[in-house]
Amino acid sequence: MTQPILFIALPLLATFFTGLTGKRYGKFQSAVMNLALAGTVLISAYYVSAFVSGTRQPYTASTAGSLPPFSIAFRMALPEALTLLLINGLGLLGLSALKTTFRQKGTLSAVTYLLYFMALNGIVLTRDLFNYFVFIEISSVALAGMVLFKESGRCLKAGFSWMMATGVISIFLILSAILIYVRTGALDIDNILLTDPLVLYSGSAGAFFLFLALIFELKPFPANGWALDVYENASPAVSAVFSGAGITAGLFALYKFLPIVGDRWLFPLIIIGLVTFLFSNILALKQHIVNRMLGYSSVGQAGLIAAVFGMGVLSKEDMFFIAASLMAVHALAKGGLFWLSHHTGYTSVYEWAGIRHKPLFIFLLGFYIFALLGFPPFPSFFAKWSLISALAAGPYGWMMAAILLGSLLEAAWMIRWFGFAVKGNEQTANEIQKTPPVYTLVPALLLLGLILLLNRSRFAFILTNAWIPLLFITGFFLLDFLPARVKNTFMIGGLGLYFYFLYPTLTEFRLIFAIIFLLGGMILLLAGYHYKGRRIGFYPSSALMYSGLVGLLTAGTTVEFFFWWELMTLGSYFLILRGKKSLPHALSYFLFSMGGAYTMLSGFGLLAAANQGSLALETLSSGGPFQAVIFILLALGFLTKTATVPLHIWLPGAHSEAESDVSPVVSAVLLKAGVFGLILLMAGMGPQSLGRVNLYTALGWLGAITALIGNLSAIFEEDAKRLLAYSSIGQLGYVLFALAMMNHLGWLTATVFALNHFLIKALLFLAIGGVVMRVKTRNMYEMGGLIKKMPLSFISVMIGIIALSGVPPLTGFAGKWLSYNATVLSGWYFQGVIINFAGLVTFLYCFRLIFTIFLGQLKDQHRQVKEAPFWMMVPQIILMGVILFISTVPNVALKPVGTFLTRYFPEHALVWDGPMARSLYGYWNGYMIMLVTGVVFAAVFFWLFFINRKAVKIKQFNIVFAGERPSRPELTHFAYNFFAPYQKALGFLVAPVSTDFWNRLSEGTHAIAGFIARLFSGNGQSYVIHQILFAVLVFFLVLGGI
Amino acid sequence: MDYVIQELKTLFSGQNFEKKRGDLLFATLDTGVLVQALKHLRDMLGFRHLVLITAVDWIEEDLFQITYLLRNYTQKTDVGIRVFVPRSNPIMESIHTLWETAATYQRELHEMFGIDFPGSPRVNKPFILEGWQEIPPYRRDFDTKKYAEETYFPRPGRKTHDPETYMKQKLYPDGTES
Amino acid sequence: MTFHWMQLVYALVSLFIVLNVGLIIQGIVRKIGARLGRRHGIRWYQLYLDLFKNYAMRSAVSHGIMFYLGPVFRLSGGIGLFLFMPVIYGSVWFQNFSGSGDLILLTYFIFFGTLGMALGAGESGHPYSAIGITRGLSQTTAAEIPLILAIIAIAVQYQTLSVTDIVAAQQGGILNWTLFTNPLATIAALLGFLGSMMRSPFDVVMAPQEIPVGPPTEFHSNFLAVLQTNRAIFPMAKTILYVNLFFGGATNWPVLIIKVFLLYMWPVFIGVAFPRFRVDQSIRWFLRIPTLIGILAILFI
Amino acid sequence: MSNDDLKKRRVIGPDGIEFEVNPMEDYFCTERPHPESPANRILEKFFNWARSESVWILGYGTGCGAIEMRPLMTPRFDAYRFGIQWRPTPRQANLLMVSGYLSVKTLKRVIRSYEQMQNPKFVMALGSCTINGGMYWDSYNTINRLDHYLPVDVYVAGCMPRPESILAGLEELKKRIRAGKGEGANAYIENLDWYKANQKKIIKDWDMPDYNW
Amino acid sequence: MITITLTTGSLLILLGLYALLTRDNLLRIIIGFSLANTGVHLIIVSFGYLKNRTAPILNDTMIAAGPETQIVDPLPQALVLTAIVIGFAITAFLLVFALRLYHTYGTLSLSKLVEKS
Repeated sequence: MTQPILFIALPLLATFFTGLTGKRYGKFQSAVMNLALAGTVLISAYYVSAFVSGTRQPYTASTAGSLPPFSIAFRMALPEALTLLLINGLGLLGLSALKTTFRQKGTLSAVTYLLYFMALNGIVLTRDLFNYFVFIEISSVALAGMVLFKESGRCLKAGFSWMMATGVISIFLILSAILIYVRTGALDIDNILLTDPLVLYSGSAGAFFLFLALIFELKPFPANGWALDVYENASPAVSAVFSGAGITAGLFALYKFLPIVGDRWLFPLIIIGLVTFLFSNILALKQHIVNRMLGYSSVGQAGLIAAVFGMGVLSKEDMFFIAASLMAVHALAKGGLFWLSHHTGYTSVYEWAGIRHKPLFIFLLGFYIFALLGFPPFPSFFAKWSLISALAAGPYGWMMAAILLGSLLEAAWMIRWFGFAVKGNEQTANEIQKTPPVYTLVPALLLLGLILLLNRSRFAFILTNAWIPLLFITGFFLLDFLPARVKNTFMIGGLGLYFYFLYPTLTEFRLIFAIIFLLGGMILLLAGYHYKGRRIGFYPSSALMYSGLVGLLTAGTTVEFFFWWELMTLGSYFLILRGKKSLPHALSYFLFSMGGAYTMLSGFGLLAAANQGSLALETLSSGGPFQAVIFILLALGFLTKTATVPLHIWLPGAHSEAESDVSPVVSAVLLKAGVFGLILLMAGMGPQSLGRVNLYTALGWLGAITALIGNLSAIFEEDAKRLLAYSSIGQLGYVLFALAMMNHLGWLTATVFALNHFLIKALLFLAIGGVVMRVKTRNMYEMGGLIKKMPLSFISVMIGIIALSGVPPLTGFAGKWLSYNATVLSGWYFQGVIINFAGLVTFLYCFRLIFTIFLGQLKDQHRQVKEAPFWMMVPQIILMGVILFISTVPNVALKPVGTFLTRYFPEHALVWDGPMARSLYGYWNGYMIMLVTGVVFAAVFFWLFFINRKAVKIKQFNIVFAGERPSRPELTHFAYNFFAPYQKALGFLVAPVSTDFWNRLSEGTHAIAGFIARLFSGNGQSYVIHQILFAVLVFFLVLGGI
Repeated sequence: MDYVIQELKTLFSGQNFEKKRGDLLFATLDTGVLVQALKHLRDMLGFRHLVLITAVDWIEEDLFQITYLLRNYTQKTDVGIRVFVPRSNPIMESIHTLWETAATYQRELHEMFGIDFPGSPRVNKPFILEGWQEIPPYRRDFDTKKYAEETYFPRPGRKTHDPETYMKQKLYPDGTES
Repeated sequence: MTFHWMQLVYALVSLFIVLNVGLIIQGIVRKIGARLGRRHGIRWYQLYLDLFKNYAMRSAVSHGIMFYLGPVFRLSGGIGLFLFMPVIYGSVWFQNFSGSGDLILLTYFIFFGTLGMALGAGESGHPYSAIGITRGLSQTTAAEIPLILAIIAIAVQYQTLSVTDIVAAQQGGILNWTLFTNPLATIAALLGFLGSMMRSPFDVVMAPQEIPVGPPTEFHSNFLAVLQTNRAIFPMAKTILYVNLFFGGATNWPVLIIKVFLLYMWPVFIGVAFPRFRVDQSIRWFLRIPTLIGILAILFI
Repeated sequence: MSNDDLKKRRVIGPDGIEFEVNPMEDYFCTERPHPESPANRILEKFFNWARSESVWILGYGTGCGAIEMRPLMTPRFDAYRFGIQWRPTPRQANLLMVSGYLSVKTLKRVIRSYEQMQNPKFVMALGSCTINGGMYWDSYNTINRLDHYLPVDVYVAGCMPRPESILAGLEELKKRIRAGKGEGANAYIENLDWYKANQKKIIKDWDMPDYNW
Repeated sequence: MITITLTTGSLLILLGLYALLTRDNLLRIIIGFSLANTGVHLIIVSFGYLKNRTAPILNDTMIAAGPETQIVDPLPQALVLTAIVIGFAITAFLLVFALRLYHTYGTLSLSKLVEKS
């Protein structure tokens, strides 16, 4: 039989015993400490299991056999038990991190640590206001003691400020206790709540002070400088428990005492919480000291959870779920992060590049960061989802906005950190030799456990639908030690099996995209055989991405869709980050993706609200009064993924800096996810207009402009892969334009464009990637004449550009033909003209691509370059085969598409007569075109070959050069600033307007952060002033009638 | 013009300051002061244009004469500065720092006379005579006619005449003059 | 559409006709140009001689496989463009292979040869070739805009993209020609036509003194002969397309030749009257007046 | 354009391996040319007629003769009516027209241009300077007889020849071509060693493969 | 009586906070904190005081008389004891920090401390 008092007694006893054994912290003392905390962990675990299984009922234990107010009451129920498990678990793990400290500092330091946990346990358990005050003070003093574990002046200053601020809080708290007691005659929650609420709440100073004290314990912005100094300066191992366990206890106290404070204070609580969340993350942006950043994050998360407590709209169950998930994830992840920081000993973000070559460190860092950011499959993801959905049901758009904006900012600095760790400048970092000790892994395992625990009831699809893909992903994480080729085989096999099993269940667009995602992925993965060694991290990321992509197809509900969407983003981010110089580009990719995902999330939330909480994707058709808004929000999410102007600036960098076999994947395959989303959205929601603006017309114009800007930017690019990336922007502009037409031909065009883009861009990126691999540069003007060294790559690129530019007889022409027909059909003449002009511009960069790389003069240093690697060529050959096949018999691919499109748009379908397609306006026979062109071409070729059979093969400098001879290849190769006249005439169209806008935005945010950060001077007095001003502000806020 | 002579005389060592015309004067300066003198002429006296640099081979005196011709556009006057360098060791200071065009003249002089201008850009690169292997052709000890006859396959049957007697004969076959 | 072997024969016949017509028309045009400059000018059959001579050159050098394929692409582009076009309206056989595709095929097939030629010229490794191609491509993209506008305008006007149907709609009198039913589109297209004919003021591509003849700098002997063959066929094919679209097509060869000749004179007239544009100037020019006229053409259908 | 560019050089490839580049062999075709025999007699007669009526000129304007070539294009003389045109590139031209004195330096360029023309090709030399050196007969740097370096088909005498005489020279050339005597290209190749010896005698810094393709 | 103690307590708190906020010397800050703490204790005690009642010491007579009408509220008194102890602990801790800061930086001036990093 256990008693809640054990949570106090065990640590106290251990304290006594260790205290008695002298100052030396030896094995015995360590064992005692471990035992005490392990005991509390066990007991709380027992309680959790007992409450969950129902063998025990929640009950209140009083001291000394009497009842409150003359005794202290401890309440034990499931929330308490869970919180205690969390807190004490962290305490137990934290012991290992502090072992060396205890050895140096002696038993007394260990005792401080135990006392801190004793106090936290008390805070959680007690029902008594004054008792709460006592425990708070013990925890504060204990923490101040632990700050001294690290001997530095800064620590001392932080500790002093801390004590000053806590002193003020203690005054507030004790005043509130006595005031409430005076009014109600009770000190314990239950009895206080029994009194008439009117008596309690009527402008009671007690409630006000209590509210302040509770809030201050959570360090609200901007009155939180003292806590941040502690986070920054204390040993990270201390910060870990301070953040993980301390905040959890504080939040629990808030949850517990909030009823006393009363409903009137809920709204201020939300505001304070959200402001704290938002501004903490803004401030964290400007930071580069990891511990302080994590401090801001802790403060911000606490604010968010506090705000959740204040949200009356949430049902009890929802609130419990959201708060519990967020709290648990925060505690474990933050603990894990602080311990990692403790273990590496790095202070600045830039130093974190030192963990570069330690996969386990990287894994843990990523794991905790993405858990904190609310990525699937972590509970925080579902919490965020539920929160946004719940808020969407009411007029709480601003709350949604604040939460999502804050999350975005949080993502910004966290991902930057992660990026620096993985890809930062290596020179600034001392490499770390150790591997992380086991205990840092434990929170990760616990988080994994939480996934199962917390999601069981509400998000059942994880268990029913998602476990195979998740197992697939986990498998690759576990098998990462295998050689790359083995994993590649597994991956290809896995995708093949996936397709085999999925094939019967998929129809229509889902089937097309499954072909692109899975079969396309398989073809592109063949290139992976080229890589030797282990390629750590590549396959887990790919598994994440492919699973995410396929999940989009199988998703039946919005939450499922979003789940996979986020996984896909995550995987692709990791893949892009693998590039050599991809750090900033991966970051901007991720941020844009997150921004898009958050607008999508709000859209889904509104949708669910309009459908009484139904999450099925079919509900897209019934958006209620907010239909247009939902449409815009969701469309924004997808348009970010398809890189539509002005949301396109992430794409060129991200796609070009990725590895040679990643670029084709992210370009050819990944972008289609956005297209699929758009199709889903448009098919689901139908025509939309906002006010008098037809949204589809707007989308059409947007597509046309994107196509033009993307293509124009491509022709001025010196970097081959960036050129292709810009070209992708343009191509997806076509797709958007075609989709927005909302008629049969338009959608057929879009499908053709999407398929073509997949085939061609995969081919080109692979070919160019192979070339780049060999010549080790991406600047086209540094290449030239490579046709002699890489004839196969040349053929790839040639087929690619002929198809890309839409010249008959290859498959690109199908898209052009359809787009003309659709343009005339829908009456979008001017957009159509822009699209076709963009199509012409394609010629320019296509020629540039092939000329400057393969034709012209071969450079000195490339004279011994070999053909691209075999395994890079294999997928290219397959893709070329597919392109030629589809070009010859387009009906094989297009007829089925047209057939099912008639379900959506029965009118104006193409009529197929063998390989001959007839539209309302024209006709086109791909087979015949191929035949005539082929015969003529062959005839002329043989004729020329015959009459010219004696031609002497000469070399590259045997050119007419005005009687001179060329001296160096560089001087004879025209490649730099290739389209100067075009630049002169139309260059103004590609002025980096969007880039400037986004840059200014980010600079502005940083400037704000820098401005606010001046508040935190490190002076305890100013912190106390903040506190008091904050109190005054809250006072007026509430009195002001909010 | 007189003040130019005056200034040159007072500032720089040299001889033969002679006024050829009202707007043209020549002076012979010591090689050591040449650059300073040219700089002075350019910056102080307004002779901003380097018209040419040329050389004369005084084989009898064993000297090369280098002439720098400058022009003042506001006063429409010219100044020629001569310096002498020994044939045996023909080195002259380069003035490409004053006029960039001088580099080309100096390159030409180097090629044609073998006068060296250390530091002048591309001065050693062949200018007109790609692959020339004889002594520089403008030196008077180089026998042009002999070289041409040995090298350029003269077409047989060519007759040469002394112009004076030939023209006399041709114009006044009867031998009567005037 | 079923295939008959006779089609092949007729295709070859029409190809032969158009080759000769092209050579002679261009010879005559140059003669006219010379006469305007008070010269006697070349003989009308001079182009035949040049063609024969070039085919008769004994030696040739090759820069590589694409150097071969460039002219091949170019000539196939020209021949293909011609073969995909209905030449004589109402004739069963002189439709050639126009059943393979419509107007859009023709407008895009124009680029087949251009792109291939660009590749061939690129392989020669001569910088002037590349400069010429960038100029050509840049200018062409701009010149196509009025043409696209005009094509959309007439597609909307006739509700079809089939060239045969467009010609059919223009039968029955001169006033039924697009020239009169849709003058704005015709003007826009004719202005665009100037840009695609490589004549002054849009001939900076070849700029003989500056970048000796541009793309084909390195082409000689038989390669050049093939290009010359194309130069006879390709402008003719393009002109026939315009005749079909805007000038009522033709029901027999003489009418076709007369119309082609007259239309071919249009860029010649402009060419002798105006000096040369730089590329950026011509891009701007195409994007101003002709584009405006094209937009008006669509607005006033 | 220094000769250093043609020396062998060590280059580091993108994969870090160093290797040697020999521009003379790697960048230039070193193959020896071979004579091209004419086609059968009847066809060759037709071809020669076409060649004679379609002479494309590469004008090498070194001296005062360049001035005299221009009037040929004007309405007064109008060489076009004889099928004569100017081409800007040697690859497409048939007739190399050397218009005056040649210094050693320009001769080098003339030889390159000539060798880059395609067989059959003809040379016409204008003015006394190309015939016997003219007024530059004893210059240290000007050649005396062009036919020692290139196979000249027609010399047009004069200092300088007027356009009329150039036209007469062109007529003479046409006659030669039609008579099948315009085989200078083959003659050049057959006697390549002699020509090259002469050329190299004066071009001391010969820095090219023997034949400029 | 209650008014007096309450007022005094409040004044003490304000005074203490004022000192806490304005003084530069660490020791004075700590004293300010102690002052404020004392004020709080005074307030607690004064709230527990009921007029005309006696100390909450239970004996037989008191029980017989019915303690709930005779004695003052005992709870605040119990509370204040705890509060004093805790206040003492905090003050002690502050002093320790001040001492260490002095040892490290050689000054007790807060502004000088902030400047030194």
